[in-house]
Amino acid sequence: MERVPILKLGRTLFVSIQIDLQDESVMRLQEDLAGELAATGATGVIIDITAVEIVDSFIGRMLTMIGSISRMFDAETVLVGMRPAVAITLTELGLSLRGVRTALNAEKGLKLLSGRA
Amino acid sequence: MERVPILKLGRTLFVSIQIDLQDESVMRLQEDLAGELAATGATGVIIDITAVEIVDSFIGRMLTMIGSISRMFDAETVLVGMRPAVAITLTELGLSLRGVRTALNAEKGLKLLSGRA
Amino acid sequence: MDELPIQSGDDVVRVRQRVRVVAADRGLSLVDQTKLVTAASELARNALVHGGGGTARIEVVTSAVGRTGIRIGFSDDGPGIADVDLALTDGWTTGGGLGLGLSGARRLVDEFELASKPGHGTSVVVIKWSR
Amino acid sequence: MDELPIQSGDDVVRVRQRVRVVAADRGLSLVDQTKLVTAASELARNALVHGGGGTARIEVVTSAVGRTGIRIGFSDDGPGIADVDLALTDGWTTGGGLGLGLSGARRLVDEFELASKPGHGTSVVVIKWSR
Ligand SMILES: Nc1ncnc2c1ncn2[C@@H]1O[C@H](COP(=O)(O)OP(=O)(O)O)[C@@H](O)[C@H]1O
Ligand SMILES: Nc1ncnc2c1ncn2[C@@H]1O[C@H](COP(=O)(O)OP(=O)(O)O)[C@@H](O)[C@H]1O
Repeated sequence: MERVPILKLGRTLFVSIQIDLQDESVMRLQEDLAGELAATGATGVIIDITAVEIVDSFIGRMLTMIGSISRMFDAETVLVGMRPAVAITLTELGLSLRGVRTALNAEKGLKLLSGRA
Repeated sequence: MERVPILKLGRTLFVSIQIDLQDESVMRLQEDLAGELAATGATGVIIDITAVEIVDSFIGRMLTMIGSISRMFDAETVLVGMRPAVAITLTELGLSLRGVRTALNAEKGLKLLSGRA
Repeated sequence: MDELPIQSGDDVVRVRQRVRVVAADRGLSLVDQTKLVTAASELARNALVHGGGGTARIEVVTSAVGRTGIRIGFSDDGPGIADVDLALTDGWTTGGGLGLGLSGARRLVDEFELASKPGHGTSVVVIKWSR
Repeated sequence: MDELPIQSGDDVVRVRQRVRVVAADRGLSLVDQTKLVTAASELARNALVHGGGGTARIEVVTSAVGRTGIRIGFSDDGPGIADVDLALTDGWTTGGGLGLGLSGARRLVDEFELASKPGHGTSVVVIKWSR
Protein backbone atom coordinates (compact mmCIF):
# COMPACT_ATOMS: atom_id res chain seq x y z
CA MET A 1 0.00 0.00 0.00
CA GLU A 2 1.34 3.39 -1.00
CA ARG A 3 1.20 6.24 1.46
CA VAL A 4 0.31 9.85 0.80
CA PRO A 5 2.85 12.23 2.38
CA ILE A 6 1.81 15.18 4.56
CA LEU A 7 3.82 18.39 4.44
CA LYS A 8 3.72 21.00 7.17
CA LEU A 9 4.31 24.63 6.20
CA GLY A 10 3.68 27.11 8.97
CA ARG A 11 0.30 26.32 10.48
CA THR A 12 -0.98 24.51 7.43
CA LEU A 13 -0.80 20.85 6.46
CA PHE A 14 -0.41 20.22 2.73
CA VAL A 15 -1.43 16.99 1.08
CA SER A 16 -0.95 16.48 -2.62
CA ILE A 17 -2.45 13.21 -3.81
CA GLN A 18 -0.30 11.86 -6.62
CA ILE A 19 -1.14 8.18 -6.52
CA ASP A 20 -4.04 6.02 -7.63
CA LEU A 21 -5.91 5.94 -4.35
CA GLN A 22 -6.82 2.58 -3.01
CA ASP A 23 -9.14 2.40 -0.04
CA GLU A 24 -6.37 1.54 2.40
CA SER A 25 -4.30 4.52 1.31
CA VAL A 26 -7.19 6.93 1.86
CA MET A 27 -7.95 5.48 5.27
CA ARG A 28 -4.30 5.71 6.16
CA LEU A 29 -4.20 9.33 5.02
CA GLN A 30 -7.16 10.08 7.24
CA GLU A 31 -5.39 8.56 10.23
CA ASP A 32 -2.11 10.28 9.48
CA LEU A 33 -3.85 13.64 9.16
CA ALA A 34 -5.69 13.20 12.45
CA GLY A 35 -2.37 12.36 14.06
CA GLU A 36 -0.66 15.41 12.59
CA LEU A 37 -3.51 17.71 13.57
CA ALA A 38 -3.36 16.46 17.14
CA ALA A 39 0.43 16.70 17.27
CA THR A 40 1.00 20.04 15.59
CA GLY A 41 -2.06 22.17 16.24
CA ALA A 42 -2.17 23.10 12.57
CA THR A 43 -5.16 25.35 11.76
CA GLY A 44 -5.60 24.42 8.13
CA VAL A 45 -5.40 21.45 5.77
CA ILE A 46 -5.06 21.80 2.03
CA ILE A 47 -5.70 18.70 -0.02
CA ASP A 48 -4.64 19.05 -3.62
CA ILE A 49 -6.50 16.64 -5.90
CA THR A 50 -5.30 18.11 -9.19
CA ALA A 51 -3.81 14.74 -10.12
CA VAL A 52 -6.77 12.68 -8.95
CA GLU A 53 -8.60 11.18 -11.92
CA ILE A 54 -11.58 9.76 -10.08
CA VAL A 55 -13.32 10.22 -6.76
CA ASP A 56 -15.80 7.46 -6.03
CA SER A 57 -18.22 7.25 -3.11
CA PHE A 58 -15.62 5.76 -0.77
CA ILE A 59 -12.94 8.32 -1.52
CA GLY A 60 -15.53 11.10 -1.46
CA ARG A 61 -16.74 10.02 1.93
CA MET A 62 -13.19 9.95 3.27
CA LEU A 63 -12.59 13.48 2.00
CA THR A 64 -15.76 14.68 3.71
CA MET A 65 -14.70 12.90 6.89
CA ILE A 66 -11.28 14.54 6.80
CA GLY A 67 -13.15 17.85 6.76
CA SER A 68 -15.16 16.87 9.83
CA ILE A 69 -12.15 15.49 11.68
CA SER A 70 -10.12 18.63 11.08
CA ARG A 71 -12.96 20.72 12.50
CA MET A 72 -12.69 18.70 15.69
CA PHE A 73 -9.14 19.94 15.97
CA ASP A 74 -10.28 23.47 15.19
CA ALA A 75 -8.75 23.36 11.75
CA GLU A 76 -10.34 23.87 8.36
CA THR A 77 -9.91 21.70 5.28
CA VAL A 78 -9.90 23.05 1.75
CA LEU A 79 -10.01 20.77 -1.25
CA VAL A 80 -8.22 22.27 -4.24
CA GLY A 81 -7.81 21.42 -7.92
CA MET A 82 -10.86 19.28 -8.51
CA ARG A 83 -11.08 18.36 -12.20
CA PRO A 84 -14.28 19.31 -14.02
CA ALA A 85 -14.91 15.68 -15.02
CA VAL A 86 -14.57 14.62 -11.39
CA ALA A 87 -17.06 17.25 -10.24
CA ILE A 88 -19.57 16.18 -12.90
CA THR A 89 -19.17 12.52 -11.99
CA LEU A 90 -19.48 13.11 -8.25
CA THR A 91 -22.68 15.01 -8.83
CA GLU A 92 -24.18 12.23 -10.91
CA LEU A 93 -23.06 9.70 -8.34
CA GLY A 94 -25.14 11.63 -5.84
CA LEU A 95 -22.35 12.91 -3.62
CA SER A 96 -22.13 16.55 -2.68
CA LEU A 97 -19.01 16.79 -0.48
CA ARG A 98 -21.13 19.01 1.72
CA GLY A 99 -19.12 20.59 4.47
CA VAL A 100 -15.83 20.61 2.62
CA ARG A 101 -14.65 23.92 1.27
CA THR A 102 -13.19 24.05 -2.20
CA ALA A 103 -10.84 26.39 -4.04
CA LEU A 104 -9.35 26.43 -7.52
CA ASN A 105 -5.74 25.90 -6.48
CA ALA A 106 -3.45 25.74 -3.48
CA GLU A 107 -2.78 29.48 -3.55
CA LYS A 108 -6.49 30.35 -3.44
CA GLY A 109 -6.98 27.65 -0.82
CA LEU A 110 -4.38 29.29 1.40
CA LYS A 111 -6.10 32.64 1.00
CA LEU A 112 -9.37 31.06 2.03
CA LEU A 113 -7.71 29.65 5.15
CA SER A 114 -6.02 32.89 6.15
CA GLY A 115 -9.28 34.74 5.59
CA ARG A 116 -10.76 32.98 8.57
CA ALA A 117 -10.52 34.86 11.87
CA MET B 1 -24.76 19.65 -32.49
CA GLU B 2 -25.16 23.29 -31.59
CA ARG B 3 -23.28 24.68 -28.66
CA VAL B 4 -24.54 27.10 -26.04
CA PRO B 5 -22.08 29.95 -25.50
CA ILE B 6 -20.87 30.98 -22.04
CA LEU B 7 -20.18 34.62 -21.33
CA LYS B 8 -18.01 35.79 -18.46
CA LEU B 9 -18.78 39.17 -16.93
CA GLY B 10 -16.83 39.93 -13.80
CA ARG B 11 -17.10 36.93 -11.53
CA THR B 12 -20.30 35.65 -13.09
CA LEU B 13 -20.84 33.24 -15.96
CA PHE B 14 -23.86 34.01 -18.11
CA VAL B 15 -25.61 31.42 -20.22
CA SER B 16 -28.58 32.31 -22.36
CA ILE B 17 -30.15 29.29 -23.97
CA GLN B 18 -31.44 30.31 -27.38
CA ILE B 19 -31.54 26.99 -29.19
CA ASP B 20 -33.77 23.95 -29.15
CA LEU B 21 -31.81 21.89 -26.68
CA GLN B 22 -30.86 18.42 -27.73
CA ASP B 23 -29.38 16.10 -25.13
CA GLU B 24 -25.84 16.40 -26.44
CA SER B 25 -25.98 20.18 -26.31
CA VAL B 26 -27.07 20.17 -22.67
CA MET B 27 -24.38 17.69 -21.70
CA ARG B 28 -21.85 19.77 -23.53
CA LEU B 29 -23.04 22.88 -21.72
CA GLN B 30 -22.61 21.08 -18.41
CA GLU B 31 -19.06 20.11 -19.30
CA ASP B 32 -18.20 23.55 -20.63
CA LEU B 33 -19.54 25.19 -17.47
CA ALA B 34 -17.60 22.82 -15.21
CA GLY B 35 -14.49 23.63 -17.23
CA GLU B 36 -15.09 27.39 -16.98
CA LEU B 37 -15.77 27.20 -13.24
CA ALA B 38 -12.55 25.27 -12.69
CA ALA B 39 -10.58 27.64 -14.90
CA THR B 40 -11.94 31.03 -13.86
CA GLY B 41 -13.02 30.79 -10.26
CA ALA B 42 -16.31 32.46 -11.12
CA THR B 43 -18.59 32.65 -8.09
CA GLY B 44 -21.92 32.68 -9.86
CA VAL B 45 -23.72 31.21 -12.85
CA ILE B 46 -26.84 32.70 -14.36
CA ILE B 47 -28.75 30.51 -16.79
CA ASP B 48 -31.40 32.37 -18.72
CA ILE B 49 -34.14 30.06 -20.00
CA THR B 50 -36.52 32.77 -21.17
CA ALA B 51 -36.39 31.34 -24.68
CA VAL B 52 -36.67 27.71 -23.62
CA GLU B 53 -40.05 26.29 -24.61
CA ILE B 54 -39.81 22.96 -22.85
CA VAL B 55 -37.77 21.37 -20.08
CA ASP B 56 -38.16 17.61 -19.98
CA SER B 57 -36.73 15.22 -17.40
CA PHE B 58 -33.35 15.01 -19.06
CA ILE B 59 -32.88 18.75 -19.44
CA GLY B 60 -34.25 19.29 -15.94
CA ARG B 61 -31.81 16.83 -14.47
CA MET B 62 -28.93 18.53 -16.25
CA LEU B 63 -29.99 21.92 -14.86
CA THR B 64 -30.12 20.50 -11.33
CA MET B 65 -26.72 18.94 -11.83
CA ILE B 66 -25.25 22.22 -13.02
CA GLY B 67 -26.40 23.67 -9.70
CA SER B 68 -24.63 20.92 -7.75
CA ILE B 69 -21.48 21.08 -9.84
CA SER B 70 -21.20 24.81 -9.39
CA ARG B 71 -21.43 24.37 -5.62
CA MET B 72 -18.40 22.09 -5.78
CA PHE B 73 -16.51 25.00 -7.24
CA ASP B 74 -17.90 27.28 -4.56
CA ALA B 75 -20.20 29.04 -7.00
CA GLU B 76 -23.96 29.42 -7.03
CA THR B 77 -26.32 28.89 -9.96
CA VAL B 78 -29.49 30.86 -10.55
CA LEU B 79 -32.03 29.87 -13.18
CA VAL B 80 -33.87 32.87 -14.58
CA GLY B 81 -36.81 33.43 -16.89
CA MET B 82 -38.67 30.15 -16.57
CA ARG B 83 -41.95 30.30 -18.47
CA PRO B 84 -45.11 29.59 -16.49
CA ALA B 85 -46.08 26.75 -18.85
CA VAL B 86 -42.66 25.17 -18.32
CA ALA B 87 -42.99 25.40 -14.54
CA ILE B 88 -46.46 23.80 -14.64
CA THR B 89 -45.26 21.02 -16.91
CA LEU B 90 -42.17 20.29 -14.82
CA THR B 91 -44.32 19.94 -11.75
CA GLU B 92 -46.68 17.51 -13.45
CA LEU B 93 -43.72 15.57 -14.78
CA GLY B 94 -42.62 15.13 -11.19
CA LEU B 95 -39.44 17.15 -11.28
CA SER B 96 -38.69 19.73 -8.63
CA LEU B 97 -35.32 21.25 -9.61
CA ARG B 98 -34.53 21.09 -5.91
CA GLY B 99 -31.34 22.86 -5.04
CA VAL B 100 -31.40 25.29 -7.94
CA ARG B 101 -32.22 28.88 -7.11
CA THR B 102 -34.54 30.75 -9.42
CA ALA B 103 -35.23 34.40 -10.17
CA LEU B 104 -37.58 36.24 -12.51
CA ASN B 105 -34.90 37.68 -14.74
CA ALA B 106 -31.15 38.11 -15.12
CA GLU B 107 -31.12 41.36 -13.18
CA LYS B 108 -32.87 39.81 -10.17
CA GLY B 109 -30.60 36.77 -10.52
CA LEU B 110 -27.52 38.94 -10.28
CA LYS B 111 -28.89 40.61 -7.16
CA LEU B 112 -29.44 37.21 -5.63
CA LEU B 113 -25.85 36.26 -6.38
CA SER B 114 -24.32 39.46 -5.05
CA GLY B 115 -26.46 39.12 -1.94
CA ARG B 116 -24.38 36.19 -0.86
CA ALA B 117 -21.49 37.16 1.37
CA MET C 1 -50.44 12.60 -40.90
CA ASP C 2 -46.77 13.14 -40.31
CA GLU C 3 -44.27 10.38 -39.89
CA LEU C 4 -40.87 11.37 -38.54
CA PRO C 5 -37.77 9.23 -37.99
CA ILE C 6 -36.08 9.14 -34.58
CA GLN C 7 -32.47 8.21 -35.17
CA SER C 8 -30.54 11.03 -33.50
CA GLY C 9 -30.76 13.80 -30.94
CA ASP C 10 -31.55 16.16 -33.79
CA ASP C 11 -34.52 14.00 -34.75
CA VAL C 12 -35.85 14.25 -31.20
CA VAL C 13 -35.72 18.03 -31.52
CA ARG C 14 -37.54 17.84 -34.87
CA VAL C 15 -40.30 15.72 -33.34
CA ARG C 16 -40.74 18.34 -30.62
CA GLN C 17 -40.90 21.15 -33.15
CA ARG C 18 -43.41 19.34 -35.34
CA VAL C 19 -45.66 18.48 -32.39
CA ARG C 20 -45.54 22.11 -31.29
CA VAL C 21 -46.63 23.34 -34.72
CA VAL C 22 -49.50 20.85 -35.01
CA ALA C 23 -50.68 21.49 -31.44
CA ALA C 24 -50.61 25.27 -31.86
CA ASP C 25 -52.36 24.93 -35.18
CA ARG C 26 -55.21 22.97 -33.58
CA GLY C 27 -55.70 25.57 -30.91
CA LEU C 28 -54.31 23.75 -27.88
CA SER C 29 -53.61 26.18 -25.03
CA LEU C 30 -50.00 27.17 -24.44
CA VAL C 31 -49.84 25.01 -21.33
CA ASP C 32 -51.32 22.02 -23.15
CA GLN C 33 -48.91 22.51 -26.04
CA THR C 34 -46.02 22.55 -23.60
CA LYS C 35 -47.25 19.42 -21.85
CA LEU C 36 -47.69 17.53 -25.10
CA VAL C 37 -44.33 18.61 -26.51
CA THR C 38 -42.63 17.62 -23.25
CA ALA C 39 -44.30 14.19 -23.27
CA ALA C 40 -43.26 13.76 -26.91
CA SER C 41 -39.70 14.65 -26.00
CA GLU C 42 -39.60 11.97 -23.30
CA LEU C 43 -41.06 9.29 -25.55
CA ALA C 44 -38.93 10.15 -28.56
CA ARG C 45 -35.81 10.02 -26.39
CA ASN C 46 -36.88 6.62 -25.05
CA ALA C 47 -37.36 5.30 -28.59
CA LEU C 48 -33.87 6.54 -29.42
CA VAL C 49 -31.98 5.63 -26.27
CA HIS C 50 -33.76 2.49 -25.11
CA GLY C 51 -35.29 1.37 -28.41
CA GLY C 52 -32.27 1.98 -30.62
CA GLY C 53 -34.24 4.36 -32.85
CA GLY C 54 -37.79 4.38 -34.20
CA THR C 55 -40.49 6.63 -35.60
CA ALA C 56 -43.11 9.13 -34.44
CA ARG C 57 -46.50 9.45 -36.18
CA ILE C 58 -48.37 12.64 -35.48
CA GLU C 59 -52.02 12.98 -36.47
CA VAL C 60 -55.09 15.00 -35.72
CA VAL C 61 -58.03 12.96 -34.45
CA THR C 62 -61.62 13.61 -33.48
CA SER C 63 -63.26 12.07 -30.43
CA ALA C 64 -66.69 10.41 -30.30
CA VAL C 65 -68.09 13.62 -28.82
CA GLY C 66 -66.50 15.74 -31.52
CA ARG C 67 -63.42 17.06 -29.71
CA THR C 68 -60.22 17.60 -31.66
CA GLY C 69 -57.04 16.03 -30.39
CA ILE C 70 -53.45 15.33 -31.31
CA ARG C 71 -52.46 11.71 -31.37
CA ILE C 72 -48.81 10.70 -31.43
CA GLY C 73 -47.60 7.15 -31.83
CA PHE C 74 -44.02 6.22 -31.06
CA SER C 75 -42.64 2.87 -32.10
CA ASP C 76 -39.32 1.15 -32.18
CA ASP C 77 -37.94 -2.34 -32.79
CA GLY C 78 -35.74 -2.32 -29.72
CA PRO C 79 -35.49 -4.87 -26.92
CA GLY C 80 -38.95 -4.08 -25.56
CA ILE C 81 -39.99 -3.78 -21.92
CA ALA C 82 -40.34 -6.94 -19.85
CA ASP C 83 -42.39 -5.48 -17.01
CA VAL C 84 -44.57 -2.62 -18.23
CA ASP C 85 -46.02 -1.81 -14.82
CA LEU C 86 -42.56 -1.50 -13.36
CA ALA C 87 -41.42 0.70 -16.25
CA LEU C 88 -44.34 3.02 -15.51
CA THR C 89 -43.27 3.47 -11.89
CA ASP C 90 -41.90 6.90 -10.97
CA GLY C 91 -38.17 6.67 -10.56
CA TRP C 92 -37.71 3.26 -12.13
CA THR C 93 -34.90 3.18 -14.67
CA THR C 94 -32.54 0.62 -16.13
CA GLY C 95 -30.07 3.27 -17.18
CA GLY C 96 -28.81 6.57 -15.96
CA GLY C 97 -32.13 8.38 -16.24
CA LEU C 98 -34.46 9.76 -13.62
CA GLY C 99 -37.09 7.15 -14.46
CA LEU C 100 -39.69 9.89 -14.92
CA GLY C 101 -40.00 9.66 -18.71
CA LEU C 102 -42.83 7.15 -19.05
CA SER C 103 -44.65 7.91 -15.81
CA GLY C 104 -44.27 11.66 -16.30
CA ALA C 105 -45.38 11.57 -19.94
CA ARG C 106 -48.46 9.63 -18.90
CA ARG C 107 -49.41 12.40 -16.47
CA LEU C 108 -48.95 15.06 -19.14
CA VAL C 109 -51.41 13.64 -21.68
CA ASP C 110 -55.10 12.65 -21.69
CA GLU C 111 -54.66 9.15 -23.06
CA PHE C 112 -51.68 6.87 -22.84
CA GLU C 113 -51.19 3.36 -24.15
CA LEU C 114 -48.01 1.38 -23.86
CA ALA C 115 -47.57 -1.94 -25.64
CA SER C 116 -44.37 -3.89 -25.58
CA LYS C 117 -43.17 -7.44 -25.95
CA PRO C 118 -39.61 -8.33 -24.99
CA GLY C 119 -37.71 -8.84 -28.21
CA HIS C 120 -40.40 -7.19 -30.31
CA GLY C 121 -40.04 -3.50 -29.69
CA THR C 122 -42.17 -0.94 -27.97
CA SER C 123 -45.07 1.22 -29.01
CA VAL C 124 -46.53 4.12 -27.08
CA VAL C 125 -49.58 6.08 -28.19
CA VAL C 126 -50.65 9.31 -26.52
CA ILE C 127 -53.52 11.72 -27.15
CA LYS C 128 -54.06 15.25 -25.91
CA TRP C 129 -57.56 16.69 -26.47
CA SER C 130 -58.13 20.36 -27.04
CA ARG C 131 -60.39 21.90 -24.42
CA MET D 1 -11.38 -9.24 -23.79
CA ASP D 2 -9.65 -8.66 -20.48
CA GLU D 3 -10.37 -10.62 -17.35
CA LEU D 4 -8.99 -9.19 -14.12
CA PRO D 5 -9.14 -10.64 -10.62
CA ILE D 6 -10.56 -8.58 -7.76
CA GLN D 7 -8.98 -9.90 -4.58
CA SER D 8 -7.45 -6.81 -3.01
CA GLY D 9 -7.53 -3.04 -2.94
CA ASP D 10 -4.65 -3.07 -5.41
CA ASP D 11 -6.76 -5.15 -7.78
CA VAL D 12 -9.54 -2.53 -7.60
CA VAL D 13 -7.01 0.09 -8.66
CA ARG D 14 -5.86 -2.13 -11.52
CA VAL D 15 -9.44 -2.56 -12.74
CA ARG D 16 -9.82 1.24 -12.76
CA GLN D 17 -6.59 1.69 -14.69
CA ARG D 18 -7.49 -0.95 -17.24
CA VAL D 19 -10.97 0.49 -17.79
CA ARG D 20 -9.44 3.93 -18.24
CA VAL D 21 -7.04 2.67 -20.91
CA VAL D 22 -9.72 0.81 -22.84
CA ALA D 23 -12.18 3.71 -22.64
CA ALA D 24 -9.60 6.26 -23.76
CA ASP D 25 -8.52 3.92 -26.53
CA ARG D 26 -12.09 3.70 -27.84
CA GLY D 27 -12.48 7.44 -27.92
CA LEU D 28 -14.86 7.98 -25.00
CA SER D 29 -14.86 11.62 -23.93
CA LEU D 30 -12.92 12.53 -20.81
CA VAL D 31 -16.13 12.94 -18.84
CA ASP D 32 -17.49 9.59 -20.05
CA GLN D 33 -14.17 7.90 -19.22
CA THR D 34 -14.33 9.35 -15.73
CA LYS D 35 -17.92 8.22 -15.25
CA LEU D 36 -17.17 4.68 -16.41
CA VAL D 37 -14.01 4.36 -14.33
CA THR D 38 -15.88 5.63 -11.28
CA ALA D 39 -18.72 3.17 -11.80
CA ALA D 40 -16.15 0.37 -12.22
CA SER D 41 -14.48 1.42 -9.00
CA GLU D 42 -17.76 1.16 -7.09
CA LEU D 43 -18.64 -2.23 -8.52
CA ALA D 44 -15.17 -3.69 -8.12
CA ARG D 45 -15.14 -2.57 -4.50
CA ASN D 46 -18.55 -4.19 -3.96
CA ALA D 47 -17.30 -7.47 -5.44
CA LEU D 48 -14.35 -7.30 -3.06
CA VAL D 49 -16.01 -6.04 0.10
CA HIS D 50 -19.50 -7.54 -0.12
CA GLY D 51 -18.80 -10.43 -2.48
CA GLY D 52 -15.56 -11.63 -0.90
CA GLY D 53 -13.65 -11.16 -4.16
CA GLY D 54 -14.48 -11.80 -7.79
CA THR D 55 -13.55 -10.86 -11.34
CA ALA D 56 -14.04 -8.05 -13.84
CA ARG D 57 -14.38 -8.74 -17.57
CA ILE D 58 -13.81 -5.76 -19.80
CA GLU D 59 -14.74 -5.91 -23.46
CA VAL D 60 -15.47 -3.71 -26.41
CA VAL D 61 -18.94 -4.21 -27.90
CA THR D 62 -20.93 -2.87 -30.82
CA SER D 63 -24.61 -1.98 -30.57
CA ALA D 64 -27.33 -2.94 -33.02
CA VAL D 65 -27.03 0.52 -34.59
CA GLY D 66 -23.25 0.30 -34.85
CA ARG D 67 -22.14 2.29 -31.82
CA THR D 68 -19.01 1.24 -29.97
CA GLY D 69 -19.22 0.69 -26.26
CA ILE D 70 -17.30 -0.66 -23.30
CA ARG D 71 -18.97 -3.49 -21.47
CA ILE D 72 -17.77 -4.51 -18.02
CA GLY D 73 -19.07 -7.54 -16.18
CA PHE D 74 -18.39 -7.96 -12.47
CA SER D 75 -19.07 -11.25 -10.80
CA ASP D 76 -18.46 -12.81 -7.44
CA ASP D 77 -19.50 -15.94 -5.54
CA GLY D 78 -20.38 -14.06 -2.40
CA PRO D 79 -23.59 -14.15 -0.36
CA GLY D 80 -25.64 -12.43 -3.07
CA ILE D 81 -28.29 -9.76 -2.60
CA ALA D 82 -31.69 -10.76 -1.26
CA ASP D 83 -33.62 -7.68 -2.32
CA VAL D 84 -32.19 -6.20 -5.49
CA ASP D 85 -34.59 -3.25 -5.63
CA LEU D 86 -33.68 -2.29 -2.10
CA ALA D 87 -29.95 -2.59 -2.83
CA LEU D 88 -30.44 -0.18 -5.73
CA THR D 89 -31.98 2.46 -3.50
CA ASP D 90 -29.89 5.57 -2.87
CA GLY D 91 -28.46 5.41 0.61
CA TRP D 92 -29.27 1.80 1.37
CA THR D 93 -26.34 -0.08 2.86
CA THR D 94 -25.78 -3.11 5.06
CA GLY D 95 -22.32 -1.92 5.92
CA GLY D 96 -20.72 1.35 6.80
CA GLY D 97 -20.91 2.67 3.24
CA LEU D 98 -22.86 5.55 1.82
CA GLY D 99 -25.14 3.18 -0.08
CA LEU D 100 -24.46 5.09 -3.29
CA GLY D 101 -22.32 2.46 -5.00
CA LEU D 102 -24.94 0.52 -6.90
CA SER D 103 -27.44 3.33 -7.45
CA GLY D 104 -24.72 5.83 -8.31
CA ALA D 105 -22.94 3.44 -10.68
CA ARG D 106 -26.24 2.88 -12.49
CA ARG D 107 -26.60 6.61 -13.07
CA LEU D 108 -23.07 6.83 -14.46
CA VAL D 109 -23.51 4.28 -17.24
CA ASP D 110 -25.87 3.78 -20.18
CA GLU D 111 -26.91 0.22 -19.38
CA PHE D 112 -26.96 -1.56 -16.08
CA GLU D 113 -28.00 -5.09 -15.22
CA LEU D 114 -27.82 -6.61 -11.78
CA ALA D 115 -28.48 -10.30 -11.21
CA SER D 116 -28.14 -11.96 -7.86
CA LYS D 117 -29.42 -14.96 -5.98
CA PRO D 118 -28.86 -15.22 -2.23
CA GLY D 119 -26.20 -17.83 -1.72
CA HIS D 120 -25.17 -17.82 -5.37
CA GLY D 121 -23.17 -14.66 -5.83
CA THR D 122 -23.79 -11.45 -7.70
CA SER D 123 -23.24 -10.31 -11.25
CA VAL D 124 -23.41 -6.75 -12.52
CA VAL D 125 -22.99 -5.82 -16.16
CA VAL D 126 -22.64 -2.22 -17.31
CA ILE D 127 -22.19 -0.63 -20.72
CA LYS D 128 -21.12 2.86 -21.66
CA TRP D 129 -21.60 3.81 -25.31
CA SER D 130 -19.33 6.23 -27.06
CA ARG D 131 -21.15 9.28 -28.42
N1 LIG E 1 -38.79 2.40 -26.01
C1 LIG E 1 -38.28 1.64 -25.02
N2 LIG E 1 -37.68 0.45 -25.31
C2 LIG E 1 -37.17 -0.33 -24.32
N3 LIG E 1 -37.18 0.01 -23.02
C3 LIG E 1 -37.77 1.18 -22.67
C4 LIG E 1 -38.34 2.05 -23.64
N4 LIG E 1 -38.86 3.12 -22.99
C5 LIG E 1 -38.59 2.94 -21.68
N5 LIG E 1 -37.94 1.76 -21.48
C6 LIG E 1 -37.51 1.19 -20.18
O1 LIG E 1 -38.28 1.76 -19.14
C7 LIG E 1 -37.41 2.41 -18.19
C8 LIG E 1 -38.09 3.63 -17.62
O2 LIG E 1 -38.25 4.59 -18.65
P1 LIG E 1 -38.44 6.12 -18.28
O3 LIG E 1 -39.54 6.22 -17.28
O4 LIG E 1 -38.62 6.88 -19.54
O5 LIG E 1 -37.12 6.54 -17.53
P2 LIG E 1 -35.61 6.72 -18.05
O6 LIG E 1 -35.67 6.84 -19.55
O7 LIG E 1 -35.17 7.95 -17.36
O8 LIG E 1 -34.90 5.47 -17.60
C9 LIG E 1 -36.14 2.70 -18.95
O9 LIG E 1 -35.03 2.81 -18.10
C10 LIG E 1 -36.07 1.50 -19.90
O10 LIG E 1 -35.51 0.39 -19.25
N1 LIG F 1 -21.41 -7.86 -4.88
C1 LIG F 1 -22.23 -7.83 -3.83
N2 LIG F 1 -22.49 -8.95 -3.10
C2 LIG F 1 -23.32 -8.93 -2.04
N3 LIG F 1 -23.96 -7.80 -1.62
C3 LIG F 1 -23.77 -6.67 -2.29
C4 LIG F 1 -22.91 -6.60 -3.43
N4 LIG F 1 -22.93 -5.33 -3.91
C5 LIG F 1 -23.76 -4.63 -3.11
N5 LIG F 1 -24.27 -5.42 -2.14
C6 LIG F 1 -25.23 -5.03 -1.07
O1 LIG F 1 -25.92 -3.88 -1.46
C7 LIG F 1 -25.72 -2.83 -0.51
C8 LIG F 1 -25.67 -1.49 -1.22
O2 LIG F 1 -24.52 -1.42 -2.04
P1 LIG F 1 -23.94 -0.02 -2.49
O3 LIG F 1 -25.05 0.77 -3.07
O4 LIG F 1 -22.75 -0.27 -3.34
O5 LIG F 1 -23.54 0.69 -1.14
P2 LIG F 1 -22.38 0.38 -0.08
O6 LIG F 1 -21.38 -0.49 -0.77
O7 LIG F 1 -21.87 1.74 0.24
O8 LIG F 1 -23.06 -0.29 1.07
C9 LIG F 1 -24.45 -3.18 0.22
O9 LIG F 1 -24.40 -2.59 1.50
C10 LIG F 1 -24.53 -4.70 0.24
O10 LIG F 1 -25.36 -5.15 1.26
